[in-house]
Amino acid sequence: MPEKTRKPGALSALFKQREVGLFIILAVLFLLVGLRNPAFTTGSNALFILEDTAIMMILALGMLCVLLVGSIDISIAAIMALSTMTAGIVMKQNLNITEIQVVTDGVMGSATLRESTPLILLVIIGMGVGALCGALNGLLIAYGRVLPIVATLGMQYILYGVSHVVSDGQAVYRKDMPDSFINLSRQAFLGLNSKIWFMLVVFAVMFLFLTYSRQGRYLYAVGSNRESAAMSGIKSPRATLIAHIIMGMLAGLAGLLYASRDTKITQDMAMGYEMYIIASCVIGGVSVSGGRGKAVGVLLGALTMGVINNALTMLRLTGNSEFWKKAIQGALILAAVVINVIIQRSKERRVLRDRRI
Amino acid sequence: MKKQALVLQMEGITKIFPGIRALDDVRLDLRRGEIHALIGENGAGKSTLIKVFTGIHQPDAGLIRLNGEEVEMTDPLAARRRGIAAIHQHLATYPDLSVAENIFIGNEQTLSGLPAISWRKTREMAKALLASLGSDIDPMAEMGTLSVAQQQIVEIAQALSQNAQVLIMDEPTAALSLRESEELYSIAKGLRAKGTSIILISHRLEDIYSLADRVTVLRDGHYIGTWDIGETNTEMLVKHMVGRTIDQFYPKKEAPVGEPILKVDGLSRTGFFEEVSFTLHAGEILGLTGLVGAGRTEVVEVLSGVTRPDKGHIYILGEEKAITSPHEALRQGVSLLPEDRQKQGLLLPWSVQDNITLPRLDRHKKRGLLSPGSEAKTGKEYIDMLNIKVRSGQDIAESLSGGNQQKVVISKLLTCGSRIIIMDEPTKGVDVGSKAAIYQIMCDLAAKGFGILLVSSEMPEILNLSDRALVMREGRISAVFTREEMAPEKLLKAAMPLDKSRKGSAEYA
Amino acid sequence: MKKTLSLLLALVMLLSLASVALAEEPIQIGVVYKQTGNPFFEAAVRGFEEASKELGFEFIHNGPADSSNEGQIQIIEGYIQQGVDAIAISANDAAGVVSVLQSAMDQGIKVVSWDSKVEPEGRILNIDPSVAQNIGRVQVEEIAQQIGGEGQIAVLSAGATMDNQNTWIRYMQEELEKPEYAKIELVTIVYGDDLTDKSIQEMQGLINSYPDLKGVISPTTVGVAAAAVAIKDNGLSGKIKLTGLGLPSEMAEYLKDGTCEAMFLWNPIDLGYCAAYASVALVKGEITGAAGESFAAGRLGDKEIMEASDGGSFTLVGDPFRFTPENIDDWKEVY
Amino acid sequence: MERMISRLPKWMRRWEWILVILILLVFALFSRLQPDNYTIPKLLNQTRVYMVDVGFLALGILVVLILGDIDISIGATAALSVTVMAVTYNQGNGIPFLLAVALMLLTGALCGFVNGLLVSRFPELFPMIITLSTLTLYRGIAYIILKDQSSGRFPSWYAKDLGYGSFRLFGLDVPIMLVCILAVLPVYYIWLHKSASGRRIFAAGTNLTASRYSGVQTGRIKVMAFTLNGIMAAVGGFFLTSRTGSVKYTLATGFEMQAIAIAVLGGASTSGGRGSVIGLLLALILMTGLKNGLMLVYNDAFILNLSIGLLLILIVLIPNIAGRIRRQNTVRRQRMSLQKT
Repeated sequence: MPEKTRKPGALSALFKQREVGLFIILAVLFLLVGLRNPAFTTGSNALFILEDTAIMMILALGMLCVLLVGSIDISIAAIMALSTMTAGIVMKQNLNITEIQVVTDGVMGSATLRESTPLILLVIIGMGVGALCGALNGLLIAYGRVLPIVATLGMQYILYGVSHVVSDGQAVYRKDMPDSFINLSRQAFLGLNSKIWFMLVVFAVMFLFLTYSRQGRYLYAVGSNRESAAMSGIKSPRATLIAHIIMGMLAGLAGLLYASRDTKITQDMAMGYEMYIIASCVIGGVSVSGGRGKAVGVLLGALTMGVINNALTMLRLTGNSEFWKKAIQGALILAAVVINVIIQRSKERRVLRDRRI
Repeated sequence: MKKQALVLQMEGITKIFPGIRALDDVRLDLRRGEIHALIGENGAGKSTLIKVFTGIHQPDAGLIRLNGEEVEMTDPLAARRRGIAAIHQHLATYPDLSVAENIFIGNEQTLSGLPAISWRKTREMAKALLASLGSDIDPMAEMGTLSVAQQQIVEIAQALSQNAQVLIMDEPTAALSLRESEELYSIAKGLRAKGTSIILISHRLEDIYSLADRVTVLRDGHYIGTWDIGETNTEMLVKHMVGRTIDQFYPKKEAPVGEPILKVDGLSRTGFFEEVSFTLHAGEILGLTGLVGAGRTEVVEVLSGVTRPDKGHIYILGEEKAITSPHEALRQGVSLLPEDRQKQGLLLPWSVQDNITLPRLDRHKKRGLLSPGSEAKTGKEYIDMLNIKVRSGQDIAESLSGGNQQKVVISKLLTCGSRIIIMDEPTKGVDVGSKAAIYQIMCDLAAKGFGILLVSSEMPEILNLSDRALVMREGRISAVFTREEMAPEKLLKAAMPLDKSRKGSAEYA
Repeated sequence: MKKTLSLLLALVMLLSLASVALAEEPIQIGVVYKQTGNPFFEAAVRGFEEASKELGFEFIHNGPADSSNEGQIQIIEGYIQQGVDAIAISANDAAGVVSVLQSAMDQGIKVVSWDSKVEPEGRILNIDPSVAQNIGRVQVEEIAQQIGGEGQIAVLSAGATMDNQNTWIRYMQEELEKPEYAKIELVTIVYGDDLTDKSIQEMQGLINSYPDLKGVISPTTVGVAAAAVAIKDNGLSGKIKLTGLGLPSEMAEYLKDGTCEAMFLWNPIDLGYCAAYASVALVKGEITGAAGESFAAGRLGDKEIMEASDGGSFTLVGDPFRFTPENIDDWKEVY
Repeated sequence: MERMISRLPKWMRRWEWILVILILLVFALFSRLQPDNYTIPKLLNQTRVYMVDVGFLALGILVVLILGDIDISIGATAALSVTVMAVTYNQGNGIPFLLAVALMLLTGALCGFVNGLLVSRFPELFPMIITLSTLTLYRGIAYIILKDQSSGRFPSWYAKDLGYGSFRLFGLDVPIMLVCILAVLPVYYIWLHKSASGRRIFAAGTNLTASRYSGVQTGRIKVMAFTLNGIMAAVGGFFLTSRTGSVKYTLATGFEMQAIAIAVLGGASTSGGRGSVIGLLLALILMTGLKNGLMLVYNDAFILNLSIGLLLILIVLIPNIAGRIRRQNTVRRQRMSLQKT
């Protein structure tokens, strides 16, 4: 229908964009916390928040695919644990440490050089295992017709169990990691931390995939209307499978970054993370019934979650007020989600008003 | 004419759905460069036949020959690759995607040499296609925000974009204005001239006479016959479709129209309908017709409390009532037979009996608990009354044929004993036998002093059953006819959108 | 359905009839720790192994996956069911396991708590790694010495609900009251919930919001390691001093590169070893667990049982050991 | 045969037979492996650990699942409710315990009510998201109330007799709390499967629109179901606390997933319209047998989870495959009859 009738004014047109709602929420958050603790609003902290949220964003982009096809995955934390643990064991076994003599400003000193499986191989292992787990989820859901929540809940139990078995209850520590892996999340390039770069690359790829590739569009199509998809011969099970595989791969990648940051791999790593990822997607305007959601929105949603988390640590709560954190967090998430829905509804109402019968 | 090569032959096509035989030994042959009309009552199997042909359903028996060679339509893509395009009756669109994408999904326009989709190309080609249909829909608009008519046009554009050798049009004009219909039909003629073969399914016999070369009639999933259009006349076709002549088919309604029981005044729902006013009397069957998307269904949804109006008043038996929910509506004595019985009318996995008793469960309480005995009794009562064909009340609704399912929904309606009964497309997808039965029930109810609001796009129904008929156009009531005034062309004229309004819809915004 | 149930019960009875128990068995100890896959407790288990070789008792060990109180109760109930002679537990919730342990004691099972105590009503004896007061004191002394006696410090704790954490912190605050620490300001206490990433976040929060922060005490193995990561990543090694209770295996790196000059921990192996000896002594009836008694704890020599501040009785393994870049290599492979 | 299976109640029974068989297998297996410890009396005693508190939570979530919704805040609800109970009883000087219990139930109801309201008001929001945020919120409030303290010191009939006491029935020691839940089950069964409101819940879960069109007050039912769910969560917390003897804000963390798993094992579907109290009871028995057995044999928390995950998926996967085969058979039979004619 003619655009002109839908755009009474540039301003309201701007406000039709769901992302704007998020910007407002974010701005308000920054302001409030900034009042309490100026350090919160400094550029360095902003950068830290971005760095801290990058992993969440990568996962959220994967979850976007899954939600687009009308599925869901609550096993991602377990996938992270298993895939990272597998990579961790490999690096641990192939690790060899060599003491080398280095001269630092005239003084003879010794430094340890730690080498192991090439980083690229570790990344491939991690993402591979992740993809495998994702594929398993996808098969169960798409072809086994197991409801996503049940399937991934079961998988969550299983994967944690498996990661416990493969690790034999042992954690992987900094001392077991090669320098290359430790630095994976610590290199900086053009002043930006590698995690941020990883996130940007994933974002770019996902954006192109979802906007310009057939398969990408089919994710939207399947989620938007399964029957139509069937009529035009789009195979929805395949789309579901692909979405879950992507989710798995990204979970593997995110897990590696996560482990590199913590310089520690435990079998119960990132337990409970999945919920915050799903929440960030919903805040980012992804419809859990499928077919709706933008990569950009998801990033903003994750950022909102990140800001909420960071705000809580920056609120300088001490003593008893420490105990308020959890409640505040819950309230903030609820507020963010609900406000977004309300914005969305007013948008739809506007569309209806302009709709010709 | 006779010697023309056959593009398509379908023989002995049989399709089984759990419980029913939707198609039984149906045949159809299509010549190159002909427009072949496929007609029959609702539920005769036309759409199923098309779905078999386009690979959405696999036939349980029979074979399909395309240009002489036997083919298997394993899936929609296979059909598409063989140059078969279809405009399906039920819009197969993606509400969340853009118009342009809806048109080209499945055969995306890629950047030359790259696997990447070119949105510019997609957009421009879409615009051109829509223009050729005389439409100014914005290719970038979100499908979900379009009106039904506009979505229909997009569907057509989607089918045309595949420049196929066989084009199937299943009720393509159901929601179109006169001008748009003409546009479409001239395009169809053009395609025929170029040698494209077209299967046209339409309720409007006049359209068929103006377009088709031959006509094939189906009834209850059976093949009745194929004729050159010249050999036929309306009465004969209707007779073949219905299986008997009209006057036997529609019961004579002899109920006196009594006092007003439902009065609607200036009812409006933003984006759906405006300023709707009418009165329904006891013992009256009030017809409500109009094109698909004209707002009929939305009006009855408001009356039955499914949605809330933005403006207007509803008076039941003289006093104003606020109908806040279907529950409230039932309490006020307003019952609705919804349009989509599968999604809105029935709990498909439930037994017939449990479906029937659901609306008035309280009646079957004994000491606070449900009494299976009384439920079974009620179930049996209605199964017999409407002779619903089931082995027992325990059969699950899903396994019933369309007609019997509809009878179950009607039973639900009757258990409520409301005085005001709204029936939205009561005979949609229903076999002829049940159809007659349903008409009979309606007349009996009217005779008992119930007021019936009959929403239907089936002209004959309106003409033969209703005491008065309201016609809706673009969300407003465009005309009211008494039984004497009613005539097909009058109704059609009142239903057809005024074409100026189709252009840039500013005045409607 | 009822029929099925009774049928099922009957069948299980049949199967269970076959089983006739008894015959003289060696002492069996059920070991419960806070969480599976935590190296500190794996080290402690090694202590039990060592003791079991010397004393010839059997032991089973387990901990919940999620360091939850409910998980520990399930395990304890399982041990009771298996008829262990003693239960040695490091509790996630000092009060939360009291009831179940009482019911265990009613059935004659001896209960010893170690590392992280159980309330007196729920235990016979508590094996304290060392006096809570000392644990608090040494860390304050250490950080004071490292930052040169003045400046802002902060505490990165595990959970706000963790009993031993809070006692230690309380003692730290007491210690800081002393005049010689007048110039030291404890700006805040933050909680990382013993999750590495949350601890890192909290530490980063400290760094960002307290620019003049001089030192950090983290009396938890997870926290101190996380703090080290954050400090190192911000290139503040040496600028923000760090001490606390840490695992040599996890902290060796940071001690060597100067992120953490010195940290403390008692020897988990000795802890388990001592707990094992105490349990056996209780089972054998050599001691009742009353204050004033003492028992032989193998290579640790005789251990005296004392009156605990919480009214129960306890015994000490030894003061926390101070790990420095010099001695860390001897320990980093041990635990 | 087809007809029998295709009918809803029979369908339910199919579920329960699968479970019964599984139970028999599990019990047979472990009583072989652990003849001394895996015995009726000892298992009965273990039911306190595995059947009661989670059982009540599962009963609550069952109704929500039948509606096609989900609630992951029940663990937090339980924690908050018993927190209120403990604090009012311990700090509120001289408040009778039963009053504190009443307040607990009220709190549970309130938590559930809030969830229900939000879920029915914001259908475009996934219930999981709503209840995720209320989860954090409720636990947060419990945290604010209790801080780092744990609150105990309950009357001994509660902390001792209810928590660890047992009746002597047919020469067996039957835990009192087991008797409690077994007493509730029939009532619950009758209400859910035999009463009008129960039927309406199934209706709403099977097809919300159609039920609404049939005059079922779906919105009200949702709120009601969530409220009930909250109450059951509180009750679950009540029995859990009787075993722990004290309350911390972390109480019942992660119980929501256990409860959901039990309900699903018992034949509930997260897409709504399905679920059975008998199935749930059997699922509880199965879980008790399995978890306890694994605890005895492997004594490892993660192995336990692993096998439960497998069980969960298989038990949902198998009927799906069976169902597909059955559907194919139906059509094939029709084809045969077609060839005959």
